[in-house]
Amino acid sequence: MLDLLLRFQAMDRRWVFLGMAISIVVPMLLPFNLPFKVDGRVQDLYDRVEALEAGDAVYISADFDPGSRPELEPFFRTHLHHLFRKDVRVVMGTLWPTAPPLVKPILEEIAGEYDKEYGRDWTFLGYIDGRELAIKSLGQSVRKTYPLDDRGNKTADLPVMLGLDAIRDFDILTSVSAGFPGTQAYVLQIQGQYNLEMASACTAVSAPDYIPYYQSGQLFGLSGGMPGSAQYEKLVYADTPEENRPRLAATSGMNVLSVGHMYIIVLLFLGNLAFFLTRGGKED
Amino acid sequence: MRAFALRALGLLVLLLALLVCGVVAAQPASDDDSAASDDDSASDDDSAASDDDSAGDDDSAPSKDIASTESAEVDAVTGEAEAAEEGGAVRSEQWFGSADTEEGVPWGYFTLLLLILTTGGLMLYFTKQAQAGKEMFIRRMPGIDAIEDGIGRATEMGKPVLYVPGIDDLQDIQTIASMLILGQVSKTIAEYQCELIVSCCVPIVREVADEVVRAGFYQAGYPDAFRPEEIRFIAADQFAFCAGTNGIMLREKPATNIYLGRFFAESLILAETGYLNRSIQIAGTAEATQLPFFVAACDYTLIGEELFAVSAYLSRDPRLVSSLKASDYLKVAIVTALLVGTILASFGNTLMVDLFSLTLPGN
Amino acid sequence: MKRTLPILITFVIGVIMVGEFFIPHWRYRALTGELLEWGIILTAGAFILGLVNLIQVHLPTVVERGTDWGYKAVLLVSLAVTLAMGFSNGKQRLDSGMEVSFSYKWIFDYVYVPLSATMFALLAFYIASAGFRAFRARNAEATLLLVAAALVMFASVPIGEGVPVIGEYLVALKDWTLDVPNNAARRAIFIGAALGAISTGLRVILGLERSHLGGD
Amino acid sequence: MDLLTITGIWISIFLTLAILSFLYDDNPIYKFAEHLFMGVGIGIGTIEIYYGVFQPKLLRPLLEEHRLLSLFPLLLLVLLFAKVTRKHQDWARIPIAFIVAAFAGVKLTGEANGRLVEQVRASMPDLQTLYETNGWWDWDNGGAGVISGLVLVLGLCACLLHFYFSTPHNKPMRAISRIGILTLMLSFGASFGFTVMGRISLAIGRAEALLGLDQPNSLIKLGSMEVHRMTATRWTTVGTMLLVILSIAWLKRRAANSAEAD
Repeated sequence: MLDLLLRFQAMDRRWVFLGMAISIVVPMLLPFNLPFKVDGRVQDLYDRVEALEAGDAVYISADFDPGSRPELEPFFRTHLHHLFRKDVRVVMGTLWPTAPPLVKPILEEIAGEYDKEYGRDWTFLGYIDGRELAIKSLGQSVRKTYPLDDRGNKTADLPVMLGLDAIRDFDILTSVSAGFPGTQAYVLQIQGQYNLEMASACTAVSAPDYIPYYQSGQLFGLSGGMPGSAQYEKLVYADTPEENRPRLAATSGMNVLSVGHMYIIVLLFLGNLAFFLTRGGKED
Repeated sequence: MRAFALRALGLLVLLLALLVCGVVAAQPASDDDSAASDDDSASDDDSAASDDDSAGDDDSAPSKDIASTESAEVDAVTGEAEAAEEGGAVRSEQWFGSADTEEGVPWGYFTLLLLILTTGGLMLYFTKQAQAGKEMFIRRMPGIDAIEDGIGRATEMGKPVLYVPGIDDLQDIQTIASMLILGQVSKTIAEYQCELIVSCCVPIVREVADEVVRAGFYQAGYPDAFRPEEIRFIAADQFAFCAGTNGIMLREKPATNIYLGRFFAESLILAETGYLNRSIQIAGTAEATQLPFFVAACDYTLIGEELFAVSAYLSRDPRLVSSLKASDYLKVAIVTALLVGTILASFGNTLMVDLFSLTLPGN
Repeated sequence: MKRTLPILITFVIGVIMVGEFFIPHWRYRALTGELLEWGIILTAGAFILGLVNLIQVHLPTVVERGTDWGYKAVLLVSLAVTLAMGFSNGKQRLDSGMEVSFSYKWIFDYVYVPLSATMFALLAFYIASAGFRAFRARNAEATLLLVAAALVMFASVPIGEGVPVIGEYLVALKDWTLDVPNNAARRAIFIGAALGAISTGLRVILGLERSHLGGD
Repeated sequence: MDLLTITGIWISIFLTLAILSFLYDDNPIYKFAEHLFMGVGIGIGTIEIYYGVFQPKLLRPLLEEHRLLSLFPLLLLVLLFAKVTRKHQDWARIPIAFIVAAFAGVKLTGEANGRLVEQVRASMPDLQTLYETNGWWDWDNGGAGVISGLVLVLGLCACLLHFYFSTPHNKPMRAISRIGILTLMLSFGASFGFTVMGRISLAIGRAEALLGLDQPNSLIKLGSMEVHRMTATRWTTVGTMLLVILSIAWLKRRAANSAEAD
């Protein structure tokens, strides 16, 4: 037994890689569906968005790039569906240079599905550099930070911006954040200063880091990684019949994630088992 | 005299720049008679923040000037008010605190200002003390013993020590701390007559590491033992650097690996290779996402601030020592506030909570 | 002049920016707003400066056929092509339908997306391998860490949640770990980091830290 | 389906596999993909910076609105670019001082507010109310209750004191420090678990792309044939995989041969 384990450990690590690949691909080819619960952080996020009224305004900071797409794009898409379904005005900008070609087409596509008009119901303001400085500037005035939208129109002239200038004029600020600059920078720079109602969807890596902000009320909701996205999908599409739903990427990913996690846990366990069994004999 | 003239010239240029900027940028409102009287409180704040600085008095001048001149000029340009009025932007007339609390300033703003000023004051005080050569106590951390043991083991085995100073730029505070520790490590290594390999990801860090190690060997009295070719620049790219450093571990089999500095995703790959190599591994970083992997795969890990504390302990660099001391004092104050606050809150008294609140109670 | 003026600028701009937080008056905001604007333009300038540096470093290697010149040529050529397509597509570069011709969006969709997305997917494999071969419960601390990690991994996915009887308690324990000890530890790290940031920031503003201005 | 899109899909599969080939070993195809990644990434960054910052914030105000104030950032920018010359690079210190100071000022208040004052405020629980709502320990609410409230405050204090370096470690300090360390370890464990989750999610995304699961499985025209998109993608993946493996083998052999020849 121990021998086998040790031989296992001594083998080329590429076999472990192969095992990982198999535990991802197999559940993908043979899909199964296990139910999961929604945690309080995502529920709070959903409830607050649900409480919005038609005509309210939401600022989305879409700070992610293709590198974290599987974690955040499902949330992002579902959030847009949710907002447009509630007839909310959507204004979006980004602090990541590689984000616009990814996020703008998605916004355009989903706005199109709801027959929303550019400039009146939604707008994309484009990319702004300057990290914390840009965030501070958004706190003072969105119109000044983005004098022109992505299509070259004057931001101040857009009907969607009526009555909106500083970021606290928006009812909600959502930060879809894959790292820096993102949620943390927003929380530090302007959330406290203007007492903003802010929610965040972040990658799993940053989720434990942002939980204190949720606990302290700096964020009213938090969706972490693929499970967060899947839970949000579950809430938003609860009443939508199966055939009308778009593909729920995070929900279908959850089962694959299950198998992947189990694989890692088993590896951790076996590795440590070998460690403890050999430690007694090898002490010198 | 020359310095004074330059300073004056600089001030003049700045004053001019800020003046123009303030005048043109300000969107004039029709009624701002109250502005003039409020100006004082604004510049009060500026000079309060600069109280700690010796140059404070001549520098608070521009902001004072700008405030008063600005308001005078602004009255003259009244007329082209645009955009914002139908926008929600309510122009605040408040000179301190948050924009929408006309009823009063939340306590948090004062606490915040006080915290900043106290940190600055303590830091300057300790810097002075450190520069005057006063001994300041910093406790010796077990991490230092771990590093020395590691070097000892490498010496016994006749194998080299591998030192990786993270993959960030030289400006990063963690890289600076790592370089300071490297100075001490190289001295010990020279004394033990052991071998040292430094593997760098940034060219400029390699240059500095070269200097630091050279100085360490020199101080230990073995300048001839220093071999610059062992201070290596591997690759500027993260994964290429990682592959290159792994190569060093596999080929040259260092007995001890020391990873101190700022690490990202490569942390676990390095630590795994080192573990399989049966090296003693000592790690340290303030990068919270990478700490778990180091703790799980290394023999000793310096967590977060411990990295800075070790570098302050070893180098006695006044910058690090003073920062460390200042934050130590404030930590005690915060712990006290937390305990007192919890007790008070449990008895229904929200005094402490209000003191740290940036909104007025009830908002 | 070479040192005094930058130090002076650092001081004045730093103090004004600290004031931004405390002074909400619209006049003051007009001033800081303008300075922020300049800061944004300068950060963008710094990115372009990085680009120029990159070309300065790599172009000579390519011209002189130095080590790895082929890869560096790939870098420069792909950079040039992306820039050319970006500027020629102009404002329409992000519009839907652009990807059906060779364009900026085509490059993004079919070259950048797969590369960027795969880069960090590599780490899933490395974590598996390190988990098996290097992550050891060598002492009480590491044991606690690994147990907490296994708990979080297990209870965050449907398989763990669905375990009869104990599944529910495992989820509660996972939430507790995240909400209580994690919260306490993160806050301690935050507070330490904030204190460090305050003293570093003040040192920069007061001109005690001058490393960014280069050597003497 | 037009040729360009088909080429695009093939290229994206090829590049995905090229990066994944690093798992086998460092190899020329990976290096090629990596440099391509850097080049395209910087290119995209530059384009978006031009259209997001320079065009609306500098060129338009100067050229169209004749806003004189915008001459200042222009001047600072010119000074910044003095850095690339050997002779005048000292001038770049002025704009650098500006940026560094602006960031220092903004970060200072941000950190002090968001990570210090707000966090301290939120860490003083009202234990009495906690007891009334959740009791000592509430399984239905993720273990909320008085115990958790105490663990939060005392754990936080212990962690803070663990990072207190100005006193020797006597017995009580060692005990406090130990509690701090254990709290930190629980937190790092959570981090570990979530990082694994994130990395696997990314791998899932790539696997979906390689298996053609990320797009609707519609019928597509390939020349005269009509096939399901998913089938086409999967065959392409398999074919490309073979191609990558063969070319790596060939390149390695060539490198080994030339090394022998030296």
